[in-house]
Amino acid sequence: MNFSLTEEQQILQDSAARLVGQSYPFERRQRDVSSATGFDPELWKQFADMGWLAIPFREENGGFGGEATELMLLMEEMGKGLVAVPYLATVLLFGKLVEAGTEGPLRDDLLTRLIAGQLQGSVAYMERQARYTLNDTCTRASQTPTGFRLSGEKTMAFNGPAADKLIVSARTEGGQQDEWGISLFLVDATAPGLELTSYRLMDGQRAAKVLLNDVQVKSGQLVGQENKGAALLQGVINNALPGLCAEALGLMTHLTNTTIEYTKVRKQFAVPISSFQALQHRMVDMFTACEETRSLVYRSVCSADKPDSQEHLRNLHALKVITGRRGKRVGNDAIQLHGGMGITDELDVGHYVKHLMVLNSLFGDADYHQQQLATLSLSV
Amino acid sequence: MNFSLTEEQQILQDSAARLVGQSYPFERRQRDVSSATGFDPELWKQFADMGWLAIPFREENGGFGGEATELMLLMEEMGKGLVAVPYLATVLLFGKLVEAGTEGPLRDDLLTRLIAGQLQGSVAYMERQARYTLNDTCTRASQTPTGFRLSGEKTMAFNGPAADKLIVSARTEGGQQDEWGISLFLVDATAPGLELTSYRLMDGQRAAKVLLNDVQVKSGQLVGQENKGAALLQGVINNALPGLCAEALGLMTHLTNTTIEYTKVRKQFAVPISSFQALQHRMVDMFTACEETRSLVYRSVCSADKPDSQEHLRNLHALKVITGRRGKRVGNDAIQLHGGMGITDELDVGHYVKHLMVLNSLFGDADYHQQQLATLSLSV
Amino acid sequence: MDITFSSDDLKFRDEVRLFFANAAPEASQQLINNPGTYKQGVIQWQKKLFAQGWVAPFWPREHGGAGWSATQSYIYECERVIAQAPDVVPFGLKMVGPVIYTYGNSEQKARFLPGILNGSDWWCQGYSEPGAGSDLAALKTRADRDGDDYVVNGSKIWTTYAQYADWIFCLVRTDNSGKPQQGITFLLIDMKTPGITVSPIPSINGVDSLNEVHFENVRVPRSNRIGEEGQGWTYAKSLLAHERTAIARVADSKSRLDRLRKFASCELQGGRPMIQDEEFRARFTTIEAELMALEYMELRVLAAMASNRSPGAESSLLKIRGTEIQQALHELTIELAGLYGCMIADNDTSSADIGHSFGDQARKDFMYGRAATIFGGSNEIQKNIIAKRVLGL
Amino acid sequence: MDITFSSDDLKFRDEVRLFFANAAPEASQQLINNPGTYKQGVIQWQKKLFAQGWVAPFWPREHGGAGWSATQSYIYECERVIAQAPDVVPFGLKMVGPVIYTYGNSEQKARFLPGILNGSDWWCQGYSEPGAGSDLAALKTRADRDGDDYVVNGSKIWTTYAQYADWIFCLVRTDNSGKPQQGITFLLIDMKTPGITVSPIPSINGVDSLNEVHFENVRVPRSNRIGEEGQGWTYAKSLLAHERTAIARVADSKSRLDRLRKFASCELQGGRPMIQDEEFRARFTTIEAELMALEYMELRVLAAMASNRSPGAESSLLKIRGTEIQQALHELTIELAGLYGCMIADNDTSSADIGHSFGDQARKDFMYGRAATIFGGSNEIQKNIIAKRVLGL
Repeated sequence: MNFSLTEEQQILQDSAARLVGQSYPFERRQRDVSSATGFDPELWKQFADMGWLAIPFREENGGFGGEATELMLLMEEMGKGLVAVPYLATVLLFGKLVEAGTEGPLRDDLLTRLIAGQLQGSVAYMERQARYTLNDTCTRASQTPTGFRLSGEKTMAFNGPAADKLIVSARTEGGQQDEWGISLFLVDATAPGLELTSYRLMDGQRAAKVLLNDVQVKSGQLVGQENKGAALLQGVINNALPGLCAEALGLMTHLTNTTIEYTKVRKQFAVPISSFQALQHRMVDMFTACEETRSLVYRSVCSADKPDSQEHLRNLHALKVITGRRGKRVGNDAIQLHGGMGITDELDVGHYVKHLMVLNSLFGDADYHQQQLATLSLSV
Repeated sequence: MNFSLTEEQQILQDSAARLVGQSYPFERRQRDVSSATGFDPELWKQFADMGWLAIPFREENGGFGGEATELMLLMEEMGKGLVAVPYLATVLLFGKLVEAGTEGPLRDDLLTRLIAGQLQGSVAYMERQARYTLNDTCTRASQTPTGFRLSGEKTMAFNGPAADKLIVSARTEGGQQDEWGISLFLVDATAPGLELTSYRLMDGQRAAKVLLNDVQVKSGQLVGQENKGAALLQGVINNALPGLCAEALGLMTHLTNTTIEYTKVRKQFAVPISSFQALQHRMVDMFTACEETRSLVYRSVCSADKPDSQEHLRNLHALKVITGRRGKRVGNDAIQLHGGMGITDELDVGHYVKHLMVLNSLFGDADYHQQQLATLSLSV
Repeated sequence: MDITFSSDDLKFRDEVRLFFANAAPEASQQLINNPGTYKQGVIQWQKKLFAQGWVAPFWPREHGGAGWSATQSYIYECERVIAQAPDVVPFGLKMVGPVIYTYGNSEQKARFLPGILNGSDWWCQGYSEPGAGSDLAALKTRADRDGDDYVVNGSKIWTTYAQYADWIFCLVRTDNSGKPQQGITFLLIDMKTPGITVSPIPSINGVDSLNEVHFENVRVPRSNRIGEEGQGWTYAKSLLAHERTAIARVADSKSRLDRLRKFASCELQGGRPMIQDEEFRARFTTIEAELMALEYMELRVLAAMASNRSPGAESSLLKIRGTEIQQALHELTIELAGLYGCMIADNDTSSADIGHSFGDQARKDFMYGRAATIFGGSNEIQKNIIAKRVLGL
Repeated sequence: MDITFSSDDLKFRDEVRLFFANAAPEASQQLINNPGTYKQGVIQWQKKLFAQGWVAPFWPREHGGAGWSATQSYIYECERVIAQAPDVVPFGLKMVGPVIYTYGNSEQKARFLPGILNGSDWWCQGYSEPGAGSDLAALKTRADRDGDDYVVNGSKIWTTYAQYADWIFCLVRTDNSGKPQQGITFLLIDMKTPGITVSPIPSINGVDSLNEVHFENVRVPRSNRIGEEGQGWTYAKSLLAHERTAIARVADSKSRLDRLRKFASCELQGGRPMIQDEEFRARFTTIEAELMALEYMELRVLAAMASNRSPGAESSLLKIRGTEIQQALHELTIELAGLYGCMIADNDTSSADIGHSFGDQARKDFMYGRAATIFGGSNEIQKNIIAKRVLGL
């Protein structure tokens, strides 16, 4: 049993913390998210230079061969600094799908450019009627002599506006709710028939609604095996969850610390409000929430080497449940304890809360994952 | 809109409060519940003399014609004093079933004796496998030339050990879960084939497991119409719920007040613990819980004149939900704020909590009623 | 103990229904929903209520009140929810109006009450100050006597819709010598007076409704002072209970609960409407039961007020539970919207473009709704009040 | 970062499994479940552990400890839950033992440690006093020097199983002049000493485990004093963190969760097992997820302790969450039992007579379980500790 870091991991953590602490003030972040793509390409280049875009890829693919621990360390620091980069969309979703679902020169080319920071990706899987279910897919891919023709509508493709390439899920077989029959396709952002409506999310990042009007793809653009796209996508999402929750933990940690500091300087009735016991206990609850979340992040990281085990799946569901529930409470309490200042746009608090809310509803919220957990734990 | 009391209601409330406040110290209560029947026959006689046993019956049946308000007033005071009498079992369940389900000389005889305090009753409807569902009934009533023969087992007949007569539910038709086909029968406590195992509940009251081995009943002992017993019983239970929850409210009110008083005298770190803000806020929550419960008791009392309306049923479910949830929290907090003293048998706190727990699981707990409420409010 | 409606009550209910059927509240509500036409919608609706004589149900008849009973107010609110009609904006009608008719002189009543009633004057509230928050009595904005005027210097914060206001009612400090609650004076200030500047405070829901109002040597005639100098705290305090009662917003929550039920019937997951999702049902009915309790808590307070008993600390209770329920509703609504609760509809893209009907509004409501437990005296302060005044702790 | 088991760990796991398979823990557990044979069961089981060398895993090897790594302790606890084997009683092994081997002199170690290990001495804890509660330092029990003895007068309260105890370890006041924490001395007192009386405190679960212990001119040889006079607070405090860590009882809660799952498979409602009831599932999985977090919080503390870092305020965290989870489990279990959670099985009627298997035990656990958030320093006190020591508030 070992919860300490290797020297290399320690270095990664330190350098990520340094970037956040020294060259990424809140004002810069606000400027970044107000840009057209919602992030600063310079910062993305810096991520590439630091080797952070390579972390989750296998060494034979030019990656760092990093495991869950490295990802956790990086993403927790990104959370602490509220760093606005499309790491999840481009690296963890698009990149990992490319790695798992393509091969040969195509994979080499895409991953090389991606790791060098020269390729942005997006995965368009969500449909309006699906809510958090992955399988509920109406978009159709009909066979053509040379490949497929895609038609349908995807609602929220993260990083869609900046993406050079998208991976789109569509049904090649099966009924609307079936796991079987969903396939993934690599589509160029400029492909004829592809129409993107770009919009902002509450945390400043950009997403796109994607309309597919008879978009033609070649059979070589199939990502993974035909009809087996849902499982592939689910695996990649599961792989991203510990990192995603580590980022949420970083946000929660910042919110807790900033609230503690604020209450020490904020005076009411002639004393710092940190002296009120009711508020002290609320902050203890916030701290406890962070510790619980951290424990489950560690737990999922420790079982990540058995990605298909029941035990790991249980850990992931529990992690999403606790991160979701506790994150919500930490966010609400952080605003409440900042009083009127908490609801201003000026302070960073509200922005941390909003990003936390986005992370917690990504890939299913706490209620959703709790029901999944029940299915695993309480089968009759 | 009127939440004030008539002069007569005020008198009833005052006299009930007087009994509790003056002649029913906690020591007497403890002595009463340690007796074989769990209550003092003298006190029951006093209830009869005060006319309280007559409250819920119609005037033509020798009753007081009291409505939900009178019952609420009496039972809230009983709760405040933790009065141990089988009012629910004998008057509200057995008595009201007799009034609604029998007629002529039988009804006159039974109700006259009951109102005079000379008859104890019990209703045996619960079965082991049923949990909170009323319809789940295995006990059989088979037709005989002169009536019925009852066979089966009932698990928890309140006041069973003291009862002169019992009303037993049994299936004359239908499958185990059907509402249709359940009938109610009046059975003498000394009837051959009837076997009672008496035991205590955590709040000191007595219940009995009832074994029926071919108990013979005449057709005249049918209470209500054949096969329609479940609806009759449900109606009588619904009728008792506002009073039951008013009693719970009385318990909660006492627990809240006694906790407030205790924290004012109890010192730690050289100050009364009532000066700690975290505890103050907990007590505000307790007080709020009482006010919420009171509001829903009033709400159910106000709609009690339309007993079969959806609105009234919604009110009853909401009342059980809130009384159950808030009662639990008030009980837990009362113990917690009394510290070690709270878990001693010597203080009244634990005893109030235990009676509250019994009331809150009677006729379905908060979770059960919440699901019923959902069925009414959220049909598709 | 009953809430049975008398035949007069039932007649009144018909009257209310008729009014709502004719008054086209949805048109005003649509204007109100859009920040650009918000003020117009509010005034339009208020003028209809004024014409009907219903704009200030709780005011005494002699000042233009409707003289409704508690039951009539309850009926009106129930029908208002059904008709999805707007509530009035509280600053004039529920806050400063009662102060003026209770503590103002006859000249002040004649001058200010008509504009409050007919909606021609928009009022805002100048209580909170930067750094003071729920500790109202710590206010520092100074009013110094100079001839027949006060000269006001300082800042007020969290001033809702100050950008629209014709008048502001302010608590200002006229004396520093005693306890913080002493030496506070209640002034009515014309927002057009030189020296007043309003700076908007961008808030986390992306809508600008809050402001900071700065006073630099603002001259206010002494005739705009309510009551005695130094007694402003007393006047304001007597009104806070009313404000808190209003903050509970029971009717609004009932209406939200209805809408939430409808949303959940249409929002699918795995092909099944979310209204069938067990976790949703549990959360919905928890709120529903609590709101049913709150409604009767409010009725009990209304009944007490109708018997001329002032709502005391019970109003703190209403404020706490009311705002908690509002937030639970906001939370469940935004979570029902799933990831669509995170989207922003703006000038470039409408909700319809993105493809979700209530996600954007759910987000705005959720974010701004965080203020409910902070403003009007934070819920923590309300608990302190109950602990002290009701429980004697 | 991993919890991968080494091949040595796996060998150890096999060893543990073999031990449990042979040691018949269920026999001891049955004795423990019955108040009449409780002590016998505890000692029987402890002797088996002692014979195996596993009675005090955390003690240093030179004092008879097993010298386990954190991983080994974790493995042992996991297997213990699976085998449904009892935990040891903490007073000797987890509380006074470490004080004696850390602060006692060699004579005291030789005299007391063997009896603690082999189970021949039953210890109880004399910290709390009537009226002091979680404010430990307010203790008043007096120990006055008289020749080579202390003469002890006063009372201790909430003394668990004092009726069985051979020895009591006490905090007593030897000096009143300084701060309350000063002037406290740590004494070991033979329960057979004249002047000691034990009065049981009937508790709300109907089982007598708590007592008040009275001291009237009880003579205690000075050689029974641990460390310096007046330094008792320091010795006791260093141990409280261990006590709190133990109070979390993660393994016990895991075992309860398993049993609860089984109960829910058999408990029906409307013909359907309660394990399918959506509200039950939601409550169960909430506890499950929280317990999964708690388990890793404990592992992190264990790992820190294995690196010879003392569990600091984290132990307060474990105590808070551990006891809250215990109570949530008790609550869900008694509520699963429905009305049967209200019944009492006693000499006249067994659970089998009444017809429900776990209701009576669920009630006892629930009621006594209320103490978990009160004793060992109430959870409110633990929050104060974290606020001050960790958050710097």
